[in-house]
Amino acid sequence: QEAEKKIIGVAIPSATHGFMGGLNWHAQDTIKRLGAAYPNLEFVLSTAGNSAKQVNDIEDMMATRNIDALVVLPFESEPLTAPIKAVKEAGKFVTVVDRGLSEEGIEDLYVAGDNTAFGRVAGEYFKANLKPGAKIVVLRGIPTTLDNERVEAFQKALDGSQIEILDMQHGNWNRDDAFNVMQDYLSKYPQIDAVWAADDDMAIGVMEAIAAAKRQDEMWVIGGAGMKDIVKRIMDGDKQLPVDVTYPPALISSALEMTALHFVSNAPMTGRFIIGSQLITPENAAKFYYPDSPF
Amino acid sequence: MKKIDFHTLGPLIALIALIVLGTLLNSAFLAPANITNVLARSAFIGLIAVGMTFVITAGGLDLSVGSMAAFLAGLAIIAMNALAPSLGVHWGTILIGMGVAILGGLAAGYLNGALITKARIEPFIVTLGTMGIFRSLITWLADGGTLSLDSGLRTLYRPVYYGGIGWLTWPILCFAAVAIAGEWSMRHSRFGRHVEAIGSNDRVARYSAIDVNRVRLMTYVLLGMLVGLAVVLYVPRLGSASGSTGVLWELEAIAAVIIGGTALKGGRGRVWGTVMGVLILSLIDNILNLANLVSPYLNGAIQGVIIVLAVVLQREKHAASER
Amino acid sequence: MKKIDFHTLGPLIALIALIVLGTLLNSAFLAPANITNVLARSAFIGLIAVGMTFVITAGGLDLSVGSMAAFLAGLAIIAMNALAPSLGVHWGTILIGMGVAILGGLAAGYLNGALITKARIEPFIVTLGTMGIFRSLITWLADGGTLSLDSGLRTLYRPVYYGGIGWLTWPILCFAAVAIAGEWSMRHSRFGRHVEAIGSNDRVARYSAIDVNRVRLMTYVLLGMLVGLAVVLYVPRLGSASGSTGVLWELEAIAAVIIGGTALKGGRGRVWGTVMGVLILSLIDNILNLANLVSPYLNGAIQGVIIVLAVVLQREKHAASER
Amino acid sequence: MSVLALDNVSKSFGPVTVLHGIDIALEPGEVHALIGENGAGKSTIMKLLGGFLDPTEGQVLLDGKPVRFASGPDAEAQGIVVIHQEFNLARDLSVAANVFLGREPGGWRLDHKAMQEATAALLRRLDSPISPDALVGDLSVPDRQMVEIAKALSRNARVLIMDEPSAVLTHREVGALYDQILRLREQGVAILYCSHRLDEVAHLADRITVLRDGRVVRRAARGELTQDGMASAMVGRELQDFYPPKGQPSGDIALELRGLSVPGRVHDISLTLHRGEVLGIAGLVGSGRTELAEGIAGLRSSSGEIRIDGQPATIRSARDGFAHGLAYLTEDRKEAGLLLEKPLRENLTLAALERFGSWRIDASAEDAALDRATQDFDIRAPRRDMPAGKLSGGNQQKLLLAKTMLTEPRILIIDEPTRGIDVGTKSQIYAFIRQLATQGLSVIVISSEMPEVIGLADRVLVMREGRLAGELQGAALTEDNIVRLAMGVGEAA
Ligand SMILES: Nc1ncnc2c1ncn2[C@@H]1O[C@H](COP(=O)(O)OP(=O)(O)OP(=O)(O)O)[C@@H](O)[C@H]1O
Ligand SMILES: Nc1ncnc2c1ncn2[C@@H]1O[C@H](COP(=O)(O)OP(=O)(O)OP(=O)(O)O)[C@@H](O)[C@H]1O
Ligand SMILES: [Mg+2]
Ligand SMILES: [Mg+2]
Repeated sequence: QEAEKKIIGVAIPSATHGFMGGLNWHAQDTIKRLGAAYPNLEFVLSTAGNSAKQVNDIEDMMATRNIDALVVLPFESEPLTAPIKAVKEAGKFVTVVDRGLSEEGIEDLYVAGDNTAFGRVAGEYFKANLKPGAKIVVLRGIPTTLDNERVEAFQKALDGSQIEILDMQHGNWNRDDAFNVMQDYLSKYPQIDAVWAADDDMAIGVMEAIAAAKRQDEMWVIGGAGMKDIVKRIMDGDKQLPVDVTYPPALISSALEMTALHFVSNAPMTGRFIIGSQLITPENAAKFYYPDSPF
Repeated sequence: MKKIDFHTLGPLIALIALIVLGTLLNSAFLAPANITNVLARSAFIGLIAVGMTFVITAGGLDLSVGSMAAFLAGLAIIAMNALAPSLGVHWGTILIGMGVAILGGLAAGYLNGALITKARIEPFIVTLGTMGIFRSLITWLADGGTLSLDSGLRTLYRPVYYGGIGWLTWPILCFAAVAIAGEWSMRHSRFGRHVEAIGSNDRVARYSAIDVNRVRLMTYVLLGMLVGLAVVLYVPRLGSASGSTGVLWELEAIAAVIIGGTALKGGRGRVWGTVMGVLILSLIDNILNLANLVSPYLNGAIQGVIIVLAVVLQREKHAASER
Repeated sequence: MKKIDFHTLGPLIALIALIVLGTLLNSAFLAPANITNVLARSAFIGLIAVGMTFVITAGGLDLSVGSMAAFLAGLAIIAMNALAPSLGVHWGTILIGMGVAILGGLAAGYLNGALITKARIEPFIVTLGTMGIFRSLITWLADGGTLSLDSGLRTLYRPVYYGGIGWLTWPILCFAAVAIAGEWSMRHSRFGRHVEAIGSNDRVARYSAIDVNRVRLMTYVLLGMLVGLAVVLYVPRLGSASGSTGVLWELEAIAAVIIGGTALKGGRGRVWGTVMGVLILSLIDNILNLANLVSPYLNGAIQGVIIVLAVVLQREKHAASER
Repeated sequence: MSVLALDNVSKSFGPVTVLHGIDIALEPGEVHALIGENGAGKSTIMKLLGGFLDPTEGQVLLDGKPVRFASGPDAEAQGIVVIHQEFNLARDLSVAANVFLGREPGGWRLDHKAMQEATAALLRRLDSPISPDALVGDLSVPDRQMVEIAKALSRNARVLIMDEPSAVLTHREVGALYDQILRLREQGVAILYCSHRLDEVAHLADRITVLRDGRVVRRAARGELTQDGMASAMVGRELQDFYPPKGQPSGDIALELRGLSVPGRVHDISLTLHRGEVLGIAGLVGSGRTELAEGIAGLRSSSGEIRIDGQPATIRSARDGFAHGLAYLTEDRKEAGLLLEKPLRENLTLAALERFGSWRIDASAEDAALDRATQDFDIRAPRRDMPAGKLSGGNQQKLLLAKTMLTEPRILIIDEPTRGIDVGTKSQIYAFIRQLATQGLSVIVISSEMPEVIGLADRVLVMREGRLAGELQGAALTEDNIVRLAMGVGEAA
């Protein structure tokens, strides 16, 4: 059967930190898989290091690649809203991933993680597992709206727990930066009971700094996202890393698959799909472990 | 303009080669829509790069332009949002926002220039410092997130980026006007002559009764104002500013200037060359989007190779004409 | 070393001022653990900045070092992981990894240097190009993610960063040794003399029977090898490399060199100054983390202000001694 | 047999041929002088001999055998050492480092002590007080020239080629230079010497080759040519009235200094300059003449009072100076005078751009100005769009003069005005300066050539160690008296 050729544009941020790296990998992997499965689908992938470049990419897809659908993980919400709206108005199928647009009802399909839950689940774990009066430090990501959402939710979850947040500095979702910040926390605070690293890459830097200071027994660390190395350590029952909070980079795969299905099946593929953040514990870790992913 | 400038021939050849490549890869490349897109988005870096040509020709450097653009965009948005309730969704409000961007750029450029000429600190250090400062300030103003323009104003303001005369949108017209004025000043005005003299040998310039500090300061002020103008065109495009706005624009602008044949050590300014350089850089991006060449991870590598090749092409010609 | 170099006095004063400030802000600042941390972290940029001092003194520039470091770290990890099954978890494997990093650095530096001296392209463009290329290659090698060293090897290799002689860990010792060797070469070796001569006036150097291209090439090769050495110390720290490793190291290294009093236009190399510059930059970060000064969003602004102030301090002294 | 020779050599730069069939041979133990007008091709011959250029036609003979030097350093390795007309020193390095650049003694570690001692010894031999540790960038122009000479002497030369080594030196340094030249001649070194000072040519040269427009027009042995004979051979016509008649300055005071000091260099100078006067300033190298001039012109910070036309004037920059109608022509033409990579036109008008249009620079007016300047100052440029740095040394100096004059100053301070300018043009320039003075311009001439100050100036001030040592006028204006004042041994009766 000679189906009509459909072109799907995919615009995502470039792999500048671990989570995005994982997302990039899943995107390419899924594209390869879907391309093989559905020969009438063609994918156009672009990655951008900032909003302006992403808007350029989307413009180019419209002007020169004649796409039928756009799957986009907006680098930032506000600046991308109007350009994506223009794509929609040109009659294309639009899937928005992870970061919502600042105007509702533009996209056909929305697939996202839940940043508020991401912060809340972590905060609740801290509240449940620390004594009142415990002291913690926080490493934040790159200053962005989603980082703000996560941190606010985290702080809200701690409300009334008498857990003291000693410090919150930016580790930029980067291992090296997190390592430096954690070293300085350790110099500065004689007592730290736990660390919210808010990202698995940062957690790795943090744990290294703690190990170098030989204070592994004093504190535990919670990262976030669900990186395979971290999941493995939870599976192995590492005391220092009791749990992790998911924010799966694989959500791009779901988005791509659903968009593809829109063209190859008759099932309606619109709506909102929120992939909640879950707590990975030693008990359930096995089901979050993907040894082949680079992330 | 009467004589052909041989140094801009190199970049021109590289540009033509890229256009041919683009056409071969995708027939939509030469479609008016694509050309408008590419030209319009070149305008931001283009305006900045024209100003940067003067700064570099005078022997200076400005690393702060990207952060400055983000900061000015933030300021303009804050100003417009603050005025919107009282003045209403109105062109007046937008004009004030534009004024804020351009005057802010003037002030920011003056700050850089004054630190360099009055406090006599290396331009690299001064602008590295202000780069950090502007970047931090916008992040702080936006509270780590994004500053967005009031949506009513946004709608009103939007045609400044997307509208124009036919396919010649305002950014394209602005860029063309500034490039022509820049080339003219570099070639035919006293200011341009003085800028080249200072970059060539500032001691000779001083002995020739040129007010070296003033001219140098003016190059930074001019660049600041052009950053402001770029912001005036940028805000209607995305309607927002954040800590990631304008990241690495400084590197792109400097690269465009140097690809265009202006020497980093100063003394020889080629505004036409800079325009070519800007277009070359934009086209590389555009062409990478035209075809699924390779893994997107390797885009940066291809970009790097093309930049070096573009300059090799130019240097070969150059060397050949020198013998 | 016998005479006091007046140009390094400025950065030294800035450094002392920062140390005093740090001590006042937090008593933990002078604790041995903190000092070890800061010095050890400085080592990567420090090694690179010492090499960069030679490149800049000879009138060159290298923007690719950060990407090169990431790329070399990736190569070394891939090599060690590949050899681990056959050679086993063994110092031999690690030595081969170290060799890969250093020889890779040599080759990468040679590539930069050859494009600059043989193809005669501006260093800015060449290294901007290779910066993109190396960065892309590591991202591609890591498949967008992170390359991690085999955990057995990791454990074995770890002491190279964390171990040492008492609080003098290996990175600190290495940095000190390279700084001393660098200062010595700049002052007392023919190579250093020729590097300064080339940066000062390359025609004069050529007329003095100095093989200008060879010396220039050597500065890039030296820098490449020092990047390799930095990687040898970096890999055992976190045992991984990714596309975000070494981002902006080039800017930090160049800034350290210039804060240290080496002129960007070349001709006058101050390795001690560079060491001060590196320490100043590390201390600023450390102090900002130790003191809860303001909103962390503003860290960059404070950093910028301190960098400019540090140089003002130095320029004032300098100017005073000139009158 | 000659050590080094050119055999029927021609040289072209692009379409322009600057040397036609030159034969010249240097003998051991002989000083061979090369003279000729500006742009005649002297420096080009020297560069050909020194391996810095390749002949277009003909060949270079070393010990009678044809050679082709790969580069200057290659020739130097064979004992051929060149002192270039243009300085060849790295500003950021010390004197000692420059002297030994490329041949540093020592094994792994440079032998700083040996370099310092050897440099100090060389400078002592030249009777120069420069410290081996000084940075070359901080030295005055004449001091840099002495370093050049020291550098050349430190090479073990079989052939020493000197391109106007004495152009900026005063008689004390020149004396030391002669001593060294004669010593080397004794040792059998072949010396090629180029100068526009015909008295020193007469004094030093065993043999003279005269060049005109790229051709050899005369060869002579010692004593065969008088100075006048040399001049007319060079120029191709008789020269008379070398110095114009002195003028009649008016009583009006154009410039007055009261207690002017430049910190550390010049102390408490008071002087007056009358309208229409040519005032000479003489002194030894390092006596502070340049600093004084730069202090007046606002190029160095100075204290004390400056009055122009009786009114106090504040001059903090060259720009302020120009606003008061005061212009200064620098002795450092390479680093402060001309933009070497820019074309003639842009150099000429740089200081006076306001005169060429308010908004748009009028390029045709500039071209006209260049036409006038090339004529007035006899600037010989093969092409008008060539960079100034490719002009011959003397023509660069003429361009610099033209550039300064274009600002139409009322008070003109010229530092070494005829540095490197040939005799024919010199008299033209003297006449020009005198003519300006007659028209009411006031001129200060700083010169190291004593005949020049004596012949040109109405009145001469002598400086010593940053202070005025005396004033000479009329019959008292003699070389002997200037030397005595400059050296501080008192004025003869
Ligand atoms: N690299 C070059 N390119 C073009 N023309 C040149 C170059 N070098 C020299 N010339 C020209 O060759 C001619 C001879 O120059 P040269 O420097 O030999 O003169 P000179 O006799 O040394 O004069 P002066 O007494 O003024 O120093 C001049 O007209 C000069 O402009
Ligand atoms: N910036 C400086 N730093 C250190 N020494 C300097 C500096 N400028 C000049 N000198 C020294 O000061 C002395 C005076 O130099 P100056 O140029 O005034 O001599 P002059 O009287 O003009 O004689 P001439 O013009 O023949 O050199 C010289 O020995 C010079 O080396
Ligand atoms: Mg000459
Ligand atoms: Mg002088």
